[in-house]
Amino acid sequence: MTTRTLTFREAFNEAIRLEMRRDPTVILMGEDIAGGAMTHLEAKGEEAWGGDLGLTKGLVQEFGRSRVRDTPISESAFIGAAVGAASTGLRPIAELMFVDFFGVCFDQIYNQGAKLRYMFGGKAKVPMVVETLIGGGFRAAGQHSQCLYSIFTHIPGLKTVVPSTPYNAKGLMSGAIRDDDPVIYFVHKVLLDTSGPVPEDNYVIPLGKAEVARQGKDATVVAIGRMRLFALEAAQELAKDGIDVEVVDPQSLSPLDESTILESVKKTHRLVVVDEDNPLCSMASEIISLAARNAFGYLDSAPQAVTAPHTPVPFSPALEDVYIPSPAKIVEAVRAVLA
Amino acid sequence: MTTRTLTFREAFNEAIRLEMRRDPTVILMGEDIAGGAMTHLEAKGEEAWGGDLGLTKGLVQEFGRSRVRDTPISESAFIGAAVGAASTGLRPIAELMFVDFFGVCFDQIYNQGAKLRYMFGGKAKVPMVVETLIGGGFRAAGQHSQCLYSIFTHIPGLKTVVPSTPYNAKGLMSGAIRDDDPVIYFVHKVLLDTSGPVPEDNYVIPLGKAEVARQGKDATVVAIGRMRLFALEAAQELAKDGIDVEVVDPQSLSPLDESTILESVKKTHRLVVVDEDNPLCSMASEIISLAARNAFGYLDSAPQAVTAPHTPVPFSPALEDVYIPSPAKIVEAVRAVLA
Amino acid sequence: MAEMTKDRLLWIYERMRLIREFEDRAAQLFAEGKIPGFVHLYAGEEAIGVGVCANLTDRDFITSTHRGHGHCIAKGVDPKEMMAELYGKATGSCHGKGGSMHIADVDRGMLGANGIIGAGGPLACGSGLMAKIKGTDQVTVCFFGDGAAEQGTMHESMNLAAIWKLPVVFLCENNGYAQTTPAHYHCAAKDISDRATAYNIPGFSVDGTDVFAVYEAVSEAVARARRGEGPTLIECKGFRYYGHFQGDNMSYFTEEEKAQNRARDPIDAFRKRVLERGLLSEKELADIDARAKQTIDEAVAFAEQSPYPAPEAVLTDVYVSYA
Amino acid sequence: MAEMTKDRLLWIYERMRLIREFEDRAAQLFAEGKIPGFVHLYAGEEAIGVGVCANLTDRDFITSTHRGHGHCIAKGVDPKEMMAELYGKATGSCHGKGGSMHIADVDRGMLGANGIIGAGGPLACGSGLMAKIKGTDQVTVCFFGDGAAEQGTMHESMNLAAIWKLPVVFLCENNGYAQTTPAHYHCAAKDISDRATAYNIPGFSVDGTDVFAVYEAVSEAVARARRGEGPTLIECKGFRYYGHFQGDNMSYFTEEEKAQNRARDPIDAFRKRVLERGLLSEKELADIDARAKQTIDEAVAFAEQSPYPAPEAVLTDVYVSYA
Ligand SMILES: Cc1ncc(C[n+]2csc(CCOP(=O)(O)OP(=O)(O)O)c2C)c(N)n1
Ligand SMILES: Cc1ncc(C[n+]2csc(CCOP(=O)(O)OP(=O)(O)O)c2C)c(N)n1
Ligand SMILES: [Mg+2]
Ligand SMILES: [Mg+2]
Repeated sequence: MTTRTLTFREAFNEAIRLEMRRDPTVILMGEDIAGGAMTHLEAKGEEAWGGDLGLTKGLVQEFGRSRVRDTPISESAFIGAAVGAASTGLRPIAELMFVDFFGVCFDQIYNQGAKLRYMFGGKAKVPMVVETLIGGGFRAAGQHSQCLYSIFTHIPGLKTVVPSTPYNAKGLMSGAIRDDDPVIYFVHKVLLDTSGPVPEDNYVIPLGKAEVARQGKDATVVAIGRMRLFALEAAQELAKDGIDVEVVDPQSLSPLDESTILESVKKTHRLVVVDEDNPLCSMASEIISLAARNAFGYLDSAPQAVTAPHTPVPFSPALEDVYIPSPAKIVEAVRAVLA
Repeated sequence: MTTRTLTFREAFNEAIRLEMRRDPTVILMGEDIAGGAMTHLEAKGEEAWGGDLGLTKGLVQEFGRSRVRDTPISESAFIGAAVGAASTGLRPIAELMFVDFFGVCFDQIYNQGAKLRYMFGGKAKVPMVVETLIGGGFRAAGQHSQCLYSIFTHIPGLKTVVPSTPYNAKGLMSGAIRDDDPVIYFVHKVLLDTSGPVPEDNYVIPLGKAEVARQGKDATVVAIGRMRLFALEAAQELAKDGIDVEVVDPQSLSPLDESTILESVKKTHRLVVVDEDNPLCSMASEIISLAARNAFGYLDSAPQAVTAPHTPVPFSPALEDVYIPSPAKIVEAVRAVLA
Repeated sequence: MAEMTKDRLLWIYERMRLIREFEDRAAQLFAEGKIPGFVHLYAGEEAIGVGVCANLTDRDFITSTHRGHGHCIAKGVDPKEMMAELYGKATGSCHGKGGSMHIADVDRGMLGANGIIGAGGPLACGSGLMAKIKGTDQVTVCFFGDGAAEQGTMHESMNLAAIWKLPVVFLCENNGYAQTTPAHYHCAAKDISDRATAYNIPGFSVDGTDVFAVYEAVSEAVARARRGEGPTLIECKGFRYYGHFQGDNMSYFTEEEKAQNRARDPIDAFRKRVLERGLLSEKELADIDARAKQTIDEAVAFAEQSPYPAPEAVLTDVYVSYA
Repeated sequence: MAEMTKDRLLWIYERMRLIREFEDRAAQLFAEGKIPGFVHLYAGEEAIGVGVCANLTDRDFITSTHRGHGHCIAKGVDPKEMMAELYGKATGSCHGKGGSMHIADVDRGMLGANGIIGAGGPLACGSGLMAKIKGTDQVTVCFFGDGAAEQGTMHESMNLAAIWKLPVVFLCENNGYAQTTPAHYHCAAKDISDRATAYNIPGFSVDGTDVFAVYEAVSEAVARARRGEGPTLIECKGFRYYGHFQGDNMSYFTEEEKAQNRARDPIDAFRKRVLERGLLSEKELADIDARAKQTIDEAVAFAEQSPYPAPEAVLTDVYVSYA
């Protein structure tokens, strides 16, 4: 299979394109993903933006306005419509522009999409994907920079994936679209312009599989989404001092690949979890609790969490740069678990 | 001070009544809390229900329809109105009938109420209380039986309290109403008819203070809300075998009284956390992570979590009784951490 | 009503009687402590659910509410499975996992009772969107209450259905109350159907105790939906006999009001009309009464005799697969 | 407009010029990379914010949107602090923690720009409720866009304000687009003001480029609110000159449309009118132009020279107290 270098944005877009070609029941809905009703643009075979950050660019031209739909600013209505359509025969993808907006529509995701199957005694299936932007770094302030995936992971009936590279962005999206359960797919804004090798053909990364991004023997660093990149930077830094870090990227948070994480901890006996989300009831706490409950005897030191503080995301670059976990803080934490 | 035996419901109601007498800026809003616009009832000095489970009974008669308001089924509007009123000079209490409904109005709680102060650089104050029903046991099924307090605890800017007895129900409500930050007050349905001693006068239990509900030396059981009662039952059971359990009730989840929990763990060297909420990214995981990070050297065995499974709440009594953590499961977990 | 066949008249009467019988029995069983949880009864509103569903095929969809028993029976869900579900038995429509507030039968187009007010609006847009994209002629009726009309989801759903011309009928069951709160308090609009103006769609109010009026209004709206012309908002004004849920003392009802309601009984009204016009005979109606009673007797017996789900069932049906 | 004093005319012109100057400068500074984040400019809509706030005192409230600079200036927020906030400096309105989307000045009744569409509706009900319960005569104006009109919160808020007769004016700024999506696509209603029918309140649409028309419509609505008669819905139809946010290529605007917009410039229209009628002189207007430019020059200098917040500031202002 030929492999090219693509940006994360291109890889994400390609996965949706290939799945929409493969399966006519896959549709896409969201705000400004198709460019309104702009006849002058349609005439030119263009859309306005293809989504705020261009994730869906070009899809309306190939698949048309029936399968690729602009929505009003009515997240409850169109995400709920995705649930209703999924339980009656389509495989909708709904774009929740920024995850920060989940507060206006969460009922349709967590009480409807996530629970219909269980409440109906298994007599419904809700194959849908909600893809949404997360994370800081854009100076977008408190209501456009959150992660919040811990909240979705808390909910039984939802699956959650957090890609970190162009390669897994594509494979996890194909996996999410083909999955028969509702999947929330979290895209970190800052990753969109990162690039890497991506095979041309349509491949699937199964949900629930972690990736060991770097083999190491001295300490395990579990790093989610963009934090994987920072963890790898930190590992390089530490390698200079002969400290050999293993970096595990969960890729899916629910289901979580517990065995890969636990095996690594049992091998290295030290654990640091890096999570850009706020700390309380977070994925970081979940993974540390997982290790404490299931690998207690293997741990040689107290695990450490490197997370954002328990505060909203500040606007000022001077503050946001302090807010987001950094390679330096990861280095510090690894040294601490090794001390 | 004279002390009477009151039900949890009465104690809760009394706290609001005393605070509304004390401070004319305290108001109350919610669905069916005052009895609609029922002139024939008003004539009789009655309201219809005083809230679905009677929590606010009698308040409209004493304080009138201006300060005690029925709302339409518009949670975003009236909880958001509480935020707006709080930031302009009132101290509103809003009843979110069941916490399960937070999905239709969470934005006003978590992006507005919780963040205004921070986003405005400290130039706003949002003194409000959202009181809401949680928990299983009523055969109310998947959309009327959840706990979800871990989600609110995750959010910076919110405070969360989970009372467990008539005594702390009253004191924590007074504390919540006088607090200058937004407080979410979670009431477990099944506790409403439990009774206990409650002082007549108006007292405050400060947020952020845990209570050691039972002193013990062999193992620490941290139990939230209704689970405190089950933990005490389990402790009695274990005492028969000479196992001396310490039961810690956090009372507040955010702020969490970390030192009381850690001191107990450092004393007993064993930890079980009991939480009726779902397990992933839960308070149970948070508290286990807290101990693993800060009392690692003191732990003699792997901590255990006793929680609901990662499933929605089932309707059938035959299933719900299996779903909810039980004293028996707590006993089992304590034996496990002592094994 | 001229064009209504006798079979349809018989079907309508049977469904209304089945609902009434089911609900009266459920009230009893709840009082006896045999049915747990929150139970919201439909008695008094039979003409709405039945008048609506008389216009639908098995392939059409409905989204329902917390007060869903009547919608289920009108849409053809098996009363046996329904009653077993109320008991929390393994043989129930949802194998005991959902209970009264979540009875569903997706294969029969019943997309579920719902515990969340206003949640059916978006779901109805979804089945409507499916039909539109696949090019089928399936219509979805979204039942919602007067109280639900104040929930933001209903506003968003009616606007979305209107701009996308989705084959959806928004059917507001205005029984005068949201729990204890009267519609004239919680709703600013004169008539809830006035809100059609906000979406530039047809909207009208009809007598929800007159099954013929409901039937006619809905048949027009369903035809419009099938023609691809988009949604309609219909408000049916009626009442409920029982409390909001079982256990409600109903102190907010005046005696006058209760008397007025009894005088407007939708089943009595139907009987009077078909007998006066000689469309059905006393005997035909009596046979249906007997059959309905027997069906519900059997449903209760079935529920009583059915086993509870096995404890392990707590863990199943959360996901199709969970690696 | 007859009854408008000269001082008011001068105030209106000055505010409109200040907004235009602020926005044009912000656009430049963003292009130069000096202002980070999402910046939504108000240029073209000056007549709305200013025509509205000309009816308000410092004690009245407004809730704003993501496009809030114009509302802030019209309500009297200091442009220095605003510009410093856009830079993320410690001297900003929010000490650099909020940025463009969260500028607020609660003491001056500006309850905050808001990053969440439709979030201002409920907040406006809240300040309105406070005024009603405390018995003050304070009015709240809730600004929201055409796109926000499709958010459930606006429906809930208008209904709540109507049944409680809250002193709130719902002011829809219909600039024709929600990001790239035209109002004629996302909105089913003919006019957004038609939605007043849904709440049985007065509603009308006015030309949002005519500050006098906006002023008059709002003064009537504010008077009604102060009389305790409840809310009004006013739709102001206008346009924006810049893209949705800075960086937007605006490919969805046709050249014709841009030309039409330029021909409707609200500031030019005001100048033409007051000069024709001899209400203000070229000199008076020129003085204001100069002052406005100077004020913004000073604001930029202030922002440039101000320090960034100290790193520790990340942790403060989350709670009043956190034991
Ligand atoms: C979002 C939400 N808010 C509140 C409730 C609690 N609740 C259940 S039924 C009900 C009243 C519904 O009134 P209406 O829509 O008129 O239906 P009716 O009961 O009259 O059939 C309320 C407030 C809920 N289930 N969901
Ligand atoms: C709940 C929510 N959904 C989506 C967005 C993203 N968003 C920001 S501005 C905007 C368009 C708003 O349009 P309109 O209300 O007309 O205001 P305008 O930008 O035209 O002033 C959208 C969709 C948001 N901020 N909040
Ligand atoms: Mg009703
Ligand atoms: Mg707009």
